[in-house]
Amino acid sequence: MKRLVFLIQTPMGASVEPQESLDAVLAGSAFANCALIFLGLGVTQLRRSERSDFRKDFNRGFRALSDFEIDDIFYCEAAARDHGLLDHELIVEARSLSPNAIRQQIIDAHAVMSF
Amino acid sequence: MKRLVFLIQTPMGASVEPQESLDAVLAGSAFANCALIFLGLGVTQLRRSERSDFRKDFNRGFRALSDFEIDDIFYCEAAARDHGLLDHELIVEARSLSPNAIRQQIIDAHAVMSF
Amino acid sequence: MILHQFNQPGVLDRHRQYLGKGDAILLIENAVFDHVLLDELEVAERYVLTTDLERRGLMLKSQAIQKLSVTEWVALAARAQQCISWS
Amino acid sequence: MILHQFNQPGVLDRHRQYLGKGDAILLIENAVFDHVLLDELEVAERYVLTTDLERRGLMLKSQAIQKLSVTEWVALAARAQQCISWS
Amino acid sequence: MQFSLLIQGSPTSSQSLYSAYEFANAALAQGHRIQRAFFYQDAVLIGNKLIATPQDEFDIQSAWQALGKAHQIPLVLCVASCLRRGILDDREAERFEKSATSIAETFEIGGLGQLIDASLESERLITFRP
Amino acid sequence: MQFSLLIQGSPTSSQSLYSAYEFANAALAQGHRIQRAFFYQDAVLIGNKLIATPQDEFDIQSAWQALGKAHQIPLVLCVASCLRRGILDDREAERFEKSATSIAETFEIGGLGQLIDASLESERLITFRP
Repeated sequence: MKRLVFLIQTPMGASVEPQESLDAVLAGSAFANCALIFLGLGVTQLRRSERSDFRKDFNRGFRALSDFEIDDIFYCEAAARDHGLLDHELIVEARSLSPNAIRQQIIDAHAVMSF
Repeated sequence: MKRLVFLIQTPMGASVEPQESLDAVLAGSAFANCALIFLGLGVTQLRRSERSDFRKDFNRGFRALSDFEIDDIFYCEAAARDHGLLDHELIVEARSLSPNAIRQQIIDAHAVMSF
Repeated sequence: MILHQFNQPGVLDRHRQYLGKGDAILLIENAVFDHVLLDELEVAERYVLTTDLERRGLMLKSQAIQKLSVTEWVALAARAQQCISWS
Repeated sequence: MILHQFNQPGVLDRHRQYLGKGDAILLIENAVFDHVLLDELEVAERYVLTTDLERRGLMLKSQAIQKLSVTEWVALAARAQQCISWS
Repeated sequence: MQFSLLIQGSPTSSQSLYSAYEFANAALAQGHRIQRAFFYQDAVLIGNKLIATPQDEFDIQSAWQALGKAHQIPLVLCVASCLRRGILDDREAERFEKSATSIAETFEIGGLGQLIDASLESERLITFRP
Repeated sequence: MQFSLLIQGSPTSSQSLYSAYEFANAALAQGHRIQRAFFYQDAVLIGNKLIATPQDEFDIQSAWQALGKAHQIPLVLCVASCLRRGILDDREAERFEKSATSIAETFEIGGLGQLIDASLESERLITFRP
């Protein structure tokens, strides 16, 4: 199976983009080996929140990832540090990657989509 | 006549927002004493450009300001410095204001609209 | 008093020069990601919208910053001489 | 070679850590306002889209940065192993 | 106190329609008045009757319609912004020879004069940026 | 070479539809192929037939339609994005009991599978961010 990498850069909260990017990843999982990488402001999507009144409940959205057998969920360690994201706050099991390792993920992919 | 201040913060180029903010100012001039203040990335709207293929021709848009007798066109001196905007590049006659003077314009206005 | 509202991250710094003594700053929407940057802006009252913090799973760290309900936001806007939205 | 495209101002700094030696950076749309920031990114080939510079009335100051036509952009994208859009 | 709202952001890519909705609700609950909500730029997209919000999501369009009806708040979509974005009432559809209308009930199409009037006649104008 | 385009930004608040259009034109002029243009998120707003672009402005919708026709490029609007934003074809209008359709000719509505297929089957995928 070809490898698709999804780079997630949009912050959690204001727009429907986080949800629409997740939809794209789920669609990808049927045809490809998919990896999700959260970086920049995108790491804020990984922080669990108790209030999801306006946008769709993200706890549920992220749970779907494992239902679709998407296990390669990564985040940029530098971006997580910048945004004070702590391990115990994570909404889903995700592994931290160095910027270099992220670069390697990009190189090894068949295609990369940015959100 | 009441005083309306329009704060213009949107950069020139990508969106129709510069044009739509100009339309609001022109509409305001019929009912109020209007001032335009360009600041932040908004000062980039004041730079004359020779290429206006996608968005409406801004040279024309700005000429309309004097037709509507809007003379209070200001820009933030600090923002102009940040963006390397030089006097001879200005698309329209505009006066520079210090951040303090801009604050005073805001205080003296009946209402302030941001774009 | 001017109420300065911010709704985008990364723009607080660009507009801090327009703040005056006794003004109020309110962070809403994605600007709440910048709440830690409020610490140094001692010239103004500093507020963050509670609901928007909660939506993003964030908690305030500094004692100097106050959380604001939407009801309190309305009261603050009514008390302000002018409400400005920066972005 | 990875082609890193930027279309927003103010984000170059956030993503520079993903640049590798021999990569290319291209500024388009409102990212062209940041063209002066390219000077220090010597690790990569540095390009700015000419049409987007012209639309904003900008001129390049540095010799180290190259202007690119849309045709050349296509060629650069074809030459790249991967094209990434950052924002 | 009399407020007016200037709302500029898109329903999908910004939070501005949600923030303004919360603000309006809280203001009304405290006995303030909302003189007018003026939807400008991408915010006019809220007035498209063809939107089909997924059932498990908050329906911001219906929320605004209910608020407007309950408190007689004029919900004004800027006509120029609407034309650019394909939000048409009968009159505009006819004028531009378009085959359908798309404006949702409770919203009305109006000119920029209504924004200027709101800014001049109300005590506070709150801008909700994209 | 075979390119596919993923376009995400709104026609009014971003330049992405314009940049992608220029890119596609230049690629075709050099003998490359555009396998598919996939419009996602706010970019689907380009497919609203009710848009009335002011006469003195570049009509980006017509430009895309002409390009799609001339080079047989599928212009695919994501169905989920369309529903949220009120871009409907006959089938969706009927399914959601809406009174009108709004999709402009030359555009077609399709699923996310078409984006995934484009990314897997073309040699370069170029993303045009909002």
